[in-house]
Amino acid sequence: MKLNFRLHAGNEVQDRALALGSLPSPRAQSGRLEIQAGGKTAQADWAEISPGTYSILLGEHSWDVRIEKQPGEAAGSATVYIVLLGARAYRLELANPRRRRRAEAAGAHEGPQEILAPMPGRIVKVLAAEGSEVQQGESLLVIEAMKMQNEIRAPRTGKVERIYVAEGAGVETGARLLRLV
Amino acid sequence: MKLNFRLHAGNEVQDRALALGSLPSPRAQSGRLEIQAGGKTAQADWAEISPGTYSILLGEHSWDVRIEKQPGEAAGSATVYIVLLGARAYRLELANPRRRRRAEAAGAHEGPQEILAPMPGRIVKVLAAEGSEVQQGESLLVIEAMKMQNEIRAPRTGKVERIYVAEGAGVETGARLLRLV
Amino acid sequence: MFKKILIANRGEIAVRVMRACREMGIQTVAVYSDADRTSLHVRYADEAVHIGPSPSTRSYLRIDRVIEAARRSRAEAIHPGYGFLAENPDLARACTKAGIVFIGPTAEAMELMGSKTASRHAAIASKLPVVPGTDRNLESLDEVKRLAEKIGFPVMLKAAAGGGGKGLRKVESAAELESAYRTARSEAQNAFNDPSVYLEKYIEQPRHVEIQVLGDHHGNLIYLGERECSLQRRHQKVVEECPSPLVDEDLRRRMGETAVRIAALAGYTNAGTVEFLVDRDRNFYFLEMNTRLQVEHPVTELVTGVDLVKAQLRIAAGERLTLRQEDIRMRGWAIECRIYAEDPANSFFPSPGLITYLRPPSGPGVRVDSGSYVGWRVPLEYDPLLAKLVVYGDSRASAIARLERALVEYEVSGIRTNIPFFRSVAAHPDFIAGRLDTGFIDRFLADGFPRREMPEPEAQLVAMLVAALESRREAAGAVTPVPATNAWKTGGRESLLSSWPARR
Amino acid sequence: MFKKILIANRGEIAVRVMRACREMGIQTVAVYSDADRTSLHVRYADEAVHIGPSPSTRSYLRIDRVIEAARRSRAEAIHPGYGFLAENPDLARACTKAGIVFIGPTAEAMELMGSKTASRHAAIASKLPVVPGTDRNLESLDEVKRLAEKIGFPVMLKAAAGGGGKGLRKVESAAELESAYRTARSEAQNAFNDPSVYLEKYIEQPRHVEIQVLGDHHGNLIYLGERECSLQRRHQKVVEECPSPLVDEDLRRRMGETAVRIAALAGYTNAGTVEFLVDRDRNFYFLEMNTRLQVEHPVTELVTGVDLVKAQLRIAAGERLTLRQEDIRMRGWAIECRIYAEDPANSFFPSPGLITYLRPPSGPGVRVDSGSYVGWRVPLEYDPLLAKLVVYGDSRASAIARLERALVEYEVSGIRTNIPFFRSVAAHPDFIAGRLDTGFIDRFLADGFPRREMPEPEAQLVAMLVAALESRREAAGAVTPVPATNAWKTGGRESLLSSWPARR
Repeated sequence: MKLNFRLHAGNEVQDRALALGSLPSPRAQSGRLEIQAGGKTAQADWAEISPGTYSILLGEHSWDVRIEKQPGEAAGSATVYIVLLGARAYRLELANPRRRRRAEAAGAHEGPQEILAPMPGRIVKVLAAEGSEVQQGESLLVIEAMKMQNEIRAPRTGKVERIYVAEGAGVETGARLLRLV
Repeated sequence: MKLNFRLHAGNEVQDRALALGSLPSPRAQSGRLEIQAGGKTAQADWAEISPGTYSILLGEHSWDVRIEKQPGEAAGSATVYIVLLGARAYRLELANPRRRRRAEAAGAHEGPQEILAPMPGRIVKVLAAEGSEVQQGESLLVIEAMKMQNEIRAPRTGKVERIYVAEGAGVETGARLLRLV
Repeated sequence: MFKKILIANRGEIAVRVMRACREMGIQTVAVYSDADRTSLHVRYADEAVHIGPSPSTRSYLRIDRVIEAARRSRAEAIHPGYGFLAENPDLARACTKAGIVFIGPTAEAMELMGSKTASRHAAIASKLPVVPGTDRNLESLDEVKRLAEKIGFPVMLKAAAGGGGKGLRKVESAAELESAYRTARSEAQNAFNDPSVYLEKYIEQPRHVEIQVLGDHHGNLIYLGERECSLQRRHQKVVEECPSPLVDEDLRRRMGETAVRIAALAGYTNAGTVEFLVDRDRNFYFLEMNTRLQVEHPVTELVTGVDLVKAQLRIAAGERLTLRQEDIRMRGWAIECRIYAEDPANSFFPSPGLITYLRPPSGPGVRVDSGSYVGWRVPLEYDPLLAKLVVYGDSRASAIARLERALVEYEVSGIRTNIPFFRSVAAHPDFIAGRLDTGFIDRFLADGFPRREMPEPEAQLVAMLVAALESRREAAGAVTPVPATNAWKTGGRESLLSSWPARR
Repeated sequence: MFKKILIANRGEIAVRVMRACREMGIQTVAVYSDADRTSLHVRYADEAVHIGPSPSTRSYLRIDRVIEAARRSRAEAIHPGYGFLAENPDLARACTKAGIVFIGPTAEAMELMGSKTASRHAAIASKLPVVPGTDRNLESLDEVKRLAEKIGFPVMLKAAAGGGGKGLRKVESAAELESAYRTARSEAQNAFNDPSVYLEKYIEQPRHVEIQVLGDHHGNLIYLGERECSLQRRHQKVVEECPSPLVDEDLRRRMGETAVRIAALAGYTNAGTVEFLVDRDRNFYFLEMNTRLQVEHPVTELVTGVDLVKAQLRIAAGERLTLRQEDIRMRGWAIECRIYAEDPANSFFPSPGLITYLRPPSGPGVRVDSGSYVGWRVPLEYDPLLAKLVVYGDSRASAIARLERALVEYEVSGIRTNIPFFRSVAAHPDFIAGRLDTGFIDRFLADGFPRREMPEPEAQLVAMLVAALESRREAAGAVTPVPATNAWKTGGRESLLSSWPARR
């Protein structure tokens, strides 16, 4: 099978493909894989050490890697990961063709967008009004958690169709905050 | 319900009873209990912190307690625990009436006794022979694990009826080593 | 020495104080709110008194309940930690009234030093260096204008009752002054219930250097070197070190002696910190005094070998300082990072929740002061400081190498932390070269996080492989932290990150 | 400095060496057996070479494979750690032949010092103090008898090729001599494939004190204070400290200078340790030299501030020692406990298996050198050392208080460890008073473990409550580690414990 990745470094973006026989079973905790990328073939010996931590031997090079899935998804319905290799952190998107098709079919990317709470907390301020036009980057509301006030900003220019939360309300991660059209 | 305990301190032994409404569900991770012992009643607020670690508030006294179940069982089929309270370790047996009845019915305590491997390892020496009489404390066999040779001694005087393992064999914890009658 | 004390705090600092007590044979009493029943400080204490519901205004900030808990448990003294009631003179006074020792300075010293304008006034009166500006609240816009012209732009407007970066406003020119004045007053009103603001010269690329002092009740007052605290985000310190790369023997002695003189103005006792701004020409200006133990006290402990918490307890018990100024010798170099439950790849949003895995770093020269453990749910209600990673080496270079090593070892799952962010900081050339100022982190973040470096080919391969392996679970329908459809889009996060420097 | 080195070891010491390398910018190559694929040293290294199946004779002890791994990975040097090949001159020679630097002394120095009789002979020739006895192998029982009478009973019979307490036999009187001689030779034959034994005066309540030395390739040789290693179980050190409570400035200087003279006899380079027995009158006798880094090196590091592993690497790279003898200053006190996977409440039987929970201690003055992590399965095949807990304080009393505090914090689940045993040791009056000798632990264990103290009433209540709570799971049929019926009876364990002191 072939997996399509997009690697980000600031504004630079590179597309890469990784070929491998098949993904190991979700229950497997270690194994060996032959992988191919950029015309090169390598033998990988992998072991899942703890949730999100892997030990990889690529030939005799040892990599202790931590990976964190980011909430939400990138354009084209890819899954976003932050991969930590030693002192360095990289952002990487794994394209998901099935999801992309679904998303395109639904026209989700062009249509309305639900803004979800990126963390649990309390709504201390609602700055936008239903029906108002907002610019990309404009503050929509403020969530307080852990003694910090965190502004939620508009991911794109649009109109606030609906606001689901009121000031003073508590929200969980992923709760719907408002709907942008 | 009432639980019967035996507390050990060297050769000194004391029997105690603990009364409490009922044992919390195995799935509960915290709660409150009224407990009685020695004619006194106390309110206990308990929380299981991690496997074998409990935080207990007895009134406003805070106890962070670690408990380890010992392999095997004591005379009378009690469960043996080592309880760690700060720098101190105590040995404590919890009587199990059901088990005791079963054991008594089977006459297990008086009859033959299977000696089990207290650790995984490799049998490096079998010192006893089938049919031989052994004294309490006599070496029966030697298991090597983690570069250490560990002698397994006779828990009581008796006759070795059967030896289940041969020199060079690997054993797991709890494997039958020999049978004493 | 005390037989039993109460610690009116939570988290890592409560555990830190209790560790000292345990080593000194002092019994400890914890106080806790609903959210903290299984927090480490409750487990660690000999006694624990429940003082209210989760919001700190109804628990940790309730002087009456703290005093009542101390009374009931017969604690002889109260250690306030930092934050919460630590700089509230009313707690000190309530202690005195209840016949309990407050482990800190007197209420009077706290009041004099706690007010920035009062302490500034006192320093000026004693001809000690302060940042050019006003030494009192400004009552009209006219006055602000006149003074700002006199001092010269840029200037800073600051809340008199402020702290933690709230109510701070930099003003570049006379044109901005009116709106800045209004905003600063309104912020000060909201944050501190007091609109008073004052004016200061803005120091370009300032460095924040502070001096640790210790005073006993027998007239002895000494300084224990400096700490460099220039690395700040949102005006909050995130990395501190001792000594400062900027400070030499001579400057240390001059700043130290100034700090001792300032503390003496208030008849200061116990541990305290005198903060200075240092400009590019190494002129130093008194900024304020923190009348408590600082978060970053461990770096001083590692370099001087003095246990500041034990010293606090001894001083409060009436013992004499056994250390004289000439006994304080600095050996080696220490650096601290504040480990927060926040997501550096997602606008540093808070990340409370269950800690599912933890592998703290260790080995030579590594100290972790933590209040967390695996299985503990980091509460939403309190500040996100999980732990402090402190490293020690024989030189700044070796301490930095060790810091990077320790950060790479540090593994936390279940919640997000700023550890990956610190890894990048520790590897940054300006940090390694000691080119620090209070704008460093903002400039650093202007490049975004993760940073703009494409991995080399083998690292790319490994990253893709691990993402592929990790995606096994998702493909199989395992739980994802956020619903996958219509999620809060990454685009939003991106724009937040790139707009970061413009935000306060 | 080297760009890349290979570490021919596993466990905590391999990680310790790699930490130093990472801080110095040196790439690391691990070697590993089948059992160690996910061990921390493999994860920690930049490269990892598989060298064979799990038994160490087929992996970590295979010089050819280690050399081949170094060649293939282009490592410039090999660090042997301790144990395995660390004191095998053949590895040093194979390195030289392969053009690889061996991080340790020369094969010749190792050979001279590795043979107890040869090093003893050399010491006697230079009029340095040794334990009265023979300086060569004894070839007949007659000779043994004659010499034993001359020295006076009790005497010790020791394997010439021995180590780790194997082939040691104390002989109280002439009557026991014949059987002891036979047993000692047979044990020596079995353990070391060499029946040679020699004879020494038995020192009553001896203390085991060792001196750390460092020598470079430019003729500089210094000592870095002593370590007290008197607390031993089965002739294996379990607790070590620096400095020794027995040693004062004068004795330290005399022992240090003797150690340097002994090391100089062999033209010794790199890190080494000269072991002495000290009798009740503080006479010291050279015992043997360990030609490698010691397990207990961290206590010296904490007190002298010298990183011994980094010093080893610099010396091996040909650098000059920058430290002179007068630069070595002792500050404070350090104590180490060796944390083993063994069950102190069950005859100290080994306890390999999966680590399911780990909360290592931390905070001020605590260092943990570990090779383990949660989710790692401690293998059956290797020695049970999991980690070393090392504490540091400004005095022995404060270090002991800290040790007890740290041990109480230390939490490990899934396997058993000797941590509860150390808690009792740290609280023992003789330990606190510094009354240490090599018989301490055996006398301590003669009282049994857990110890003979009935808990006070409230503690009894808590213990019963927790046992009741823990029994919920069992009642519900949860997994118990050992089948519940017909189990290896506790009675057996009890008799083992009470018969303990009689065992070797």
